[in-house]
Amino acid sequence: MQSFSIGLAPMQADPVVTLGGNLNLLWVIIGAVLVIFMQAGFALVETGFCRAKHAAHVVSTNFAVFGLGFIGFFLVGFPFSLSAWDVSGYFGGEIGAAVGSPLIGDGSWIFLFKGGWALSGGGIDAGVIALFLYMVAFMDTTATIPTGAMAERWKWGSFVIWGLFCGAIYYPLFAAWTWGGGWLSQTWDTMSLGAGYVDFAGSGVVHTVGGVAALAGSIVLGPRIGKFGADGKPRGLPGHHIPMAMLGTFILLFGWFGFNAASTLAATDVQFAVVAANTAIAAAFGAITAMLWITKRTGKPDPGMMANGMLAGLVAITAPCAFVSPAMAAVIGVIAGVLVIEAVFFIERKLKVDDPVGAIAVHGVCGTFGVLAVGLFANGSYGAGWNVSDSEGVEGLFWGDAGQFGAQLLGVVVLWTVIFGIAYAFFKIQDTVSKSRGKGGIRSKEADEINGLDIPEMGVLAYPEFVSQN
Amino acid sequence: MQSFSIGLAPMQADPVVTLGGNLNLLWVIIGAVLVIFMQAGFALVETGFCRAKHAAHVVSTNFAVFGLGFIGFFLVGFPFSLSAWDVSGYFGGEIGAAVGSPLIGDGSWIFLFKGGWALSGGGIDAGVIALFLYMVAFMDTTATIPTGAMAERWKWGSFVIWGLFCGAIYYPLFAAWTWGGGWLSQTWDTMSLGAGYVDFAGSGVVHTVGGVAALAGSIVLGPRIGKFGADGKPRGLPGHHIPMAMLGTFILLFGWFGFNAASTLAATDVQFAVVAANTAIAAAFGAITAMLWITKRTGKPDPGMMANGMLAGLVAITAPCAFVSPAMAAVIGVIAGVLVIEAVFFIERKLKVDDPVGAIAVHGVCGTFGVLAVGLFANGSYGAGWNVSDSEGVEGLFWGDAGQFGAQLLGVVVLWTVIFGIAYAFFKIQDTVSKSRGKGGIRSKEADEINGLDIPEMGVLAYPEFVSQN
Amino acid sequence: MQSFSIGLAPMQADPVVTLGGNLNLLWVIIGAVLVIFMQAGFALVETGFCRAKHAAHVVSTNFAVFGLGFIGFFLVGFPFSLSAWDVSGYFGGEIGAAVGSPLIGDGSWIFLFKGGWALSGGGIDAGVIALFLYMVAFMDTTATIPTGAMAERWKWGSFVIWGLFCGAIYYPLFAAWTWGGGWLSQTWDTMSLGAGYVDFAGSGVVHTVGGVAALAGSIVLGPRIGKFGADGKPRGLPGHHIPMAMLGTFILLFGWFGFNAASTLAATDVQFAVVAANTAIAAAFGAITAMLWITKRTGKPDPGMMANGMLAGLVAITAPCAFVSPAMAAVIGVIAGVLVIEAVFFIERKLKVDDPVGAIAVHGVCGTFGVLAVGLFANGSYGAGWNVSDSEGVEGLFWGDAGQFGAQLLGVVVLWTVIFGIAYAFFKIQDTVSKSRGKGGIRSKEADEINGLDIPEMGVLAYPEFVSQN
Amino acid sequence: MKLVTAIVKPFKLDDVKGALKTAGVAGMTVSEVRGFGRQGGHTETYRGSEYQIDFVPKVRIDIIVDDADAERVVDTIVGAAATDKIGDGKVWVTDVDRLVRIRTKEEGADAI
Amino acid sequence: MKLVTAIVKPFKLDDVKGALKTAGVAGMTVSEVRGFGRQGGHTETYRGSEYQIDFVPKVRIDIIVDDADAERVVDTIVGAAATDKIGDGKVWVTDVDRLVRIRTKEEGADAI
Amino acid sequence: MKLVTAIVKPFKLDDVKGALKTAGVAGMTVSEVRGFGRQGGHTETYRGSEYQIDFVPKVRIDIIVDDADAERVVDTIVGAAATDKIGDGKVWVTDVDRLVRIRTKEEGADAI
Ligand SMILES: Nc1ncnc2c1ncn2[C@@H]1O[C@H](COP(=O)(O)OP(=O)(O)O)[C@@H](O)[C@H]1O
Ligand SMILES: Nc1ncnc2c1ncn2[C@@H]1O[C@H](COP(=O)(O)OP(=O)(O)O)[C@@H](O)[C@H]1O
Ligand SMILES: Nc1ncnc2c1ncn2[C@@H]1O[C@H](COP(=O)(O)OP(=O)(O)O)[C@@H](O)[C@H]1O
Repeated sequence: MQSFSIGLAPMQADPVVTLGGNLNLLWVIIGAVLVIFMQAGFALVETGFCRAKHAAHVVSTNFAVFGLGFIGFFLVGFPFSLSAWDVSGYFGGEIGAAVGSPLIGDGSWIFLFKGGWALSGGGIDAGVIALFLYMVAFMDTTATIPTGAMAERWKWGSFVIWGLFCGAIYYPLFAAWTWGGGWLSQTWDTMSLGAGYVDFAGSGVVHTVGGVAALAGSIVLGPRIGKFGADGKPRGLPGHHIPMAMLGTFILLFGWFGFNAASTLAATDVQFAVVAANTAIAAAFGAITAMLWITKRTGKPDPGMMANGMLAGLVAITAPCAFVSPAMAAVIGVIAGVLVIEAVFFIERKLKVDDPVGAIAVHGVCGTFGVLAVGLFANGSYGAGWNVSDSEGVEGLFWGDAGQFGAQLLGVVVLWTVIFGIAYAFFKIQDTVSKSRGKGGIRSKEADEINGLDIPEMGVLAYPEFVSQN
Repeated sequence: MQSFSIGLAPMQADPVVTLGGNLNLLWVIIGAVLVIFMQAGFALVETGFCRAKHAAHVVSTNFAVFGLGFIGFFLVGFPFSLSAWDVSGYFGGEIGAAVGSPLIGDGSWIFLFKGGWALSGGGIDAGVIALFLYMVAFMDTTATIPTGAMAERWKWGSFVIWGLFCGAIYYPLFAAWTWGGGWLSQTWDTMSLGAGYVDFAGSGVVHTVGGVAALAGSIVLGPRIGKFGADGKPRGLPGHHIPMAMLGTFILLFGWFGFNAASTLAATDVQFAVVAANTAIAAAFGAITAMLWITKRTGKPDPGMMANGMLAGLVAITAPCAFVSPAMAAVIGVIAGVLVIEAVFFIERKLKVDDPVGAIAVHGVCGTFGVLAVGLFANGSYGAGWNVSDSEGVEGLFWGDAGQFGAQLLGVVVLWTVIFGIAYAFFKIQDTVSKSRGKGGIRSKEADEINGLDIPEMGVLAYPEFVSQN
Repeated sequence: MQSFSIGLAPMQADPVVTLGGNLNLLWVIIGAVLVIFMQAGFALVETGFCRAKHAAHVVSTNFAVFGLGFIGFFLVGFPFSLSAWDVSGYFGGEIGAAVGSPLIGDGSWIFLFKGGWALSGGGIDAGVIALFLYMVAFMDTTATIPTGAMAERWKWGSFVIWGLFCGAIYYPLFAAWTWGGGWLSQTWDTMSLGAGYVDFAGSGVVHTVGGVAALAGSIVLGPRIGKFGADGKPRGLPGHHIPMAMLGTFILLFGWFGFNAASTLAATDVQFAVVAANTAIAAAFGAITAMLWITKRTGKPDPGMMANGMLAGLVAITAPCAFVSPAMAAVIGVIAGVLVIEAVFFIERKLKVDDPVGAIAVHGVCGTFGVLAVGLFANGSYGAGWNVSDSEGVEGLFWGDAGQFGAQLLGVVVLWTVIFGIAYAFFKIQDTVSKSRGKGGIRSKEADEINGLDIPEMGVLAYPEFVSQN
Repeated sequence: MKLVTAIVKPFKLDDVKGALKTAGVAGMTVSEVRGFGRQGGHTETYRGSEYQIDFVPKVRIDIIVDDADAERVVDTIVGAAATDKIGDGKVWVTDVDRLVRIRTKEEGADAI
Repeated sequence: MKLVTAIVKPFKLDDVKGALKTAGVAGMTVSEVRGFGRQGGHTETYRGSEYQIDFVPKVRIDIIVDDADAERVVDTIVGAAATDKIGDGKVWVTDVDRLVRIRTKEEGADAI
Repeated sequence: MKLVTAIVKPFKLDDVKGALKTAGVAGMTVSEVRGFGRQGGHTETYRGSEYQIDFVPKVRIDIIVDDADAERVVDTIVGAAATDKIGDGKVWVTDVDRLVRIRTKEEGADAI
């Protein structure tokens, strides 16, 4: 997606335009529904890769974060970030006009917006509401990424605050800057960088933003007891339910088509078909490359890495999916399949950070690669006028536009400094405050972690009847 | 949905109208597919909340009820209830004209219809068949609700009869009265109550009808062995697979968008986008409210209650989703989130009725609330001419139309007297006949219940290899 | 689907035609997404019906085969089979023109095509790419069928080769002959057989092709250790997770609507609604018939057979779904429900072939029945000009066209001789070569099979914590 | 001391535990086992093929008791576990040389 | 009476059960255990990190027999469970003071 | 020979195994059990209704040792399993009449 609307020109009178708008509105709603279903995928991947004694806790954080983030975004997150986005052009002209206006900054330097709190007040119509539904689903994806990296040791009460914070403030910032019409999207104007910062469906806005929060949270929590041996070497703590994780991965693949393909916000823009295919191509190549690479590295086709490989391809293609050819989507998938494995190794072995599900590598690292991929592989055939720029099509370094790569690089820097910093500050402050209040911080009690969080935190075991080892 | 057709006026000649009709037909089919998928959600929620020794039985009832109800509805249920519904206006005018006619009653006092048995005979076209597919999916939702409340003690043979009965006769009655053009939908005329009885997507027709059957069935079966202590206090019998139940809940959320949003029967009616958003909003607020409320009541965020809370919000918004604003959808979700928990307590502690999954509270109680919510919160902005009435928009008590509340109240009374009575009579007679035949009634043998229904009833264990306790 | 395009005539100028094309393109993409999700269904059904000690291996083959087949089809399979298919008529005329040309044969006797390797080169547009995405999903269904029949004893390395082979060469052959415009589709011309060989959505192209490969593979592998007693009688080896298999079946039902209904390739062809309903009808009748039939045969409603019964109905209706009435769809479902059970018995008891999940009976036998069903039950009301023939509607034997039945019979003979032969040769050669290289063939080591393939092949157990028996 | 080992029907565990508590038994260790005996198994069919279920789920209870209490404990279990239907199970007693409570290192009777 | 306890490879359970039946053993109790011994474990990698699998799945069989039958039963198990590969397991015999059949209250040999 | 049986906290299994290895113990058999004792259980609520969790997960370790080693092995376990918190568990020793290694048919000490 991009800030402001292209697509069908608003012509009230023309019934074909109106009908085209109806078709586009339906596509956006279907897209939103598919993305919302991804929550189930995350829940299963994260739960399957964790240990049975924490399974009820992990699946419940994934369940609750949907509602927590949603409420924060509904009340203030959407107004802050995307309320000034005029999508009427997609929906036939009669609905979807912007309801918001700048809150902080103006012109090409806007940082936050206002208007349409709790979807109330004037101008709220079916078009704006459809945009909200699609966008809240994206936000919830970001919100649920840290629940994986921080699993098995995160206090329920602390987690609840994260969910609200992510939906209300954390996610909206970068979303406002990229899609809401904020300063990053205007860098084509302010810094004459290509078409400005471009992220078609959210490798950056959604995945990297979630991935850096996952890293920040894991650092503040520290590794799970037993993850690193006395020698400092990471130890494998096998997930308790591989088929569950695999099902979750398939559900994510399924939902991702709504994530990427519906980001055209228009079925009247046939590029959505190319986007859908590129998404599948990157997923397939990512999964198989990871399967081969992990076999080369450790001798066997670890199912967990295969799954991560598919997700890596999906995350990486999310930003460039509309701007690259199918063959290039395959290349991006291959690179992501190798990158995700090496990233997992680096994070565990070098950074000594414990991420039970590989969320940092998948979303943070491959998301970053996806953002840069736009600046490298975009072939200029799509995206004329992107970000209301004068661009004739988004074009990457390899196709001659170094400026576009500059814009992408700028976005990456912002993500890993400003956004990571905000996430780290959030968790650190929350932890410090909790400790100073004698509440022991955001990490669960040692005894609870050892015996499993399910009974102490949730009051029920995930599997009260199955006899399990360890 | 409502009885009889609004939407696009039939203009054979106009290709735009035809194309709009194609779009609407596609939306209805996609909606049907999503609702059919909800069967998987019910199967997982109900199985996850039951004990491992009955899991193959519970999942199989959920599986088989799809086909059993389907066959009954295909042969006679659809003709009885909805065969006289003319949906041609939605589908471009050329298809979807009514095939049926009144069977019992006439004018504003119709009780049953006839025509189109087994989708055979004249007039059956793609439009009628699409309506059938969408409606059979709604019926199956009703059919599967009692399988949860009656789980762990229901004889397979007795269950099979229920499935056929629900599809053929039980569900069709109230559906005919509300959506088929029956007497309840005509109360705007006969009793000058608002726009007549209004239920947009089935809080009453589907959920309350299923919920009262769940209550009736649970009463006839009696509680599971060990559910109530010697002191008469209910005892918790933890479900065997919490992640399974959570996945099921997410699948239900996913399918619910087809349930509610496609109930416009038209993508050319942009209100479907508002409906979709309101559905998600009520689900999110329902889940989080229930999470907070159960923590307040028992100290921990019980995953089972969180899941019930989301479903409660979904059930409650189903009837009013098209008539209320997003903010009001949030309010409805909050109320449902509290209501479902208090209802579970009341049903277990006061009525001493055993409902392993909370189906009565979720579908029966929150469904009833949803029906009333139309009569309270509908803001008059949508639904002009509903039920072919002269209404300028469905308006609830709080917006000034007491008559509408009266219509809704009348529907509720009918649901809890006539429909509950029919369900109770069905189970009671079935039980009595079976006993008089020396077949021991509709409840499974005590020994089977103690050792688990899987082997004696299904011949296989759900998990023949996992060692389990109790 | 059929070879070459009907539907909307290409009229560049007309915005309604363009919009209709957009709608159709969206329908095809949504169909593709639904079919891709079926991979999850296959993974769960096959894993649930296998034993816990092999679960990580079985689920991983189902996961990896998606990517392996995809890559083979992307690089050469699609060009070989479907690159000469002009679908521009469906998509508004401006996109979707054929990119390929005959490679082997010409006129009415084409065997393979060429062009558009790796979706690169001229003419590749959103229409062609959409067709690819939809078709690759069909191919992957074929690719994953043998993973069920050959489960619990198939070496990972050998399986990987199958995945690539299926996507690149095995699947494309029959697809080219049926849908690509190949010789079978031209038999109306060359042999004046009805409208030529007709397979609406793939009972033959996808399911029988997969089913015969499953049979060939199982024969080459031989039965699992312990499957047949000393007396040669088959022994039941219960699947380890019945709810998982049931969920998988529901997911397959869900995805099947994309498989069949979107095979109109056009939402402007309202027959898609009839197709969707017929699909559901056959599934419901198949499931319930199988439930009753297995109860009659062995005394209890085996959940595994219920699930197979629904899939049998789905597979059988796939070829005829657009050409038969709803009532006939019910008949086809009933026949399939009995057929699948008798086929399982025959394959196990008479052929002594071990198929852990019933893939041969479901896909091979019921797929064959589906192909023949077109030649028997097609009522002539749909399919005028099919295969660019002069047919006024596909008509089966019972409606008077023996020629059509002849075409279907011819297809069946080709499937069970040529295609089965190719599959058998592939597995046999692979096995022989591997043995001659001292690699021990395509079957896993005896010790690995006894202790479970998970650790030796994948390096992780599916359930490292759950204590399990046997 | 003595080690009293009982094999009982799973759904009887609660009753046995209750009876033992009343009888003043302070602790026990329980495990899930499968039993084979007179009760025998049965044949079922899966996907049309027969399979044997030879073993019946049972619960094993191990209790260390003072020599003096052994008899009473055995009788308590027998009393509480009996349904008088085949498959009720067995109770047996073996001799224990030494017992230590890990936490306190107490030995013998004090460690019970 | 004696209590014969055997630790065997899981896939050998059927053979052992069969042999014992033929040898006239009327009942036994089986449980899933994990063994550690000469057979040792192995190292695998999960998501790139190594982990130890120290224990091998085994099955434990407990059989109460008449003193006279103990030797024969032990030999039967040893005969049926052997694969002559490392990890075949052990059989040991301990003394039982008292045995009661819960259903009938029979004691001693009659209770077997 | 002696059979040393220990009931310990699950997360202590690794430490105990390590200590026993160091102490030269070549093999052991482990099983998952549930314990009831002073540590007691607790009450939780599920869907608003209370339920009892009476048993605590424990691990059972069975080790056959030479008479001479029994004491040392017991002490090793006690040393490694102790957390000094209630619920640490017990160790007991019983006498073994006969031991056979299935693979080699070796008897007695050689079979350990
Ligand atoms: N000889 C034996 N040794 C060990 N356990 C036994 C023995 N005989 C029976 N059992 C256990 O006792 C249980 C009940 O025994 P069974 O013969 O079925 O009925 P009953 O206890 O009424 O005689 C069996 O399932 C098995 O677990
Ligand atoms: N000292 C012991 N005490 C108890 N069980 C033992 C002991 N030694 C071995 N076992 C059990 O016997 C099994 C096989 O022993 P192992 O030494 O691996 O092979 P083998 O039986 O061929 O000597 C082990 O897995 C363990 O369950
Ligand atoms: N009399 C007993 N017989 C058998 N096992 C016992 C007995 N008493 C305790 N245990 C086992 O030891 C475990 C710990 O005992 P407990 O009394 O809770 O704490 P502690 O070991 O500190 O006294 C129990 O969970 C149970 O498994």
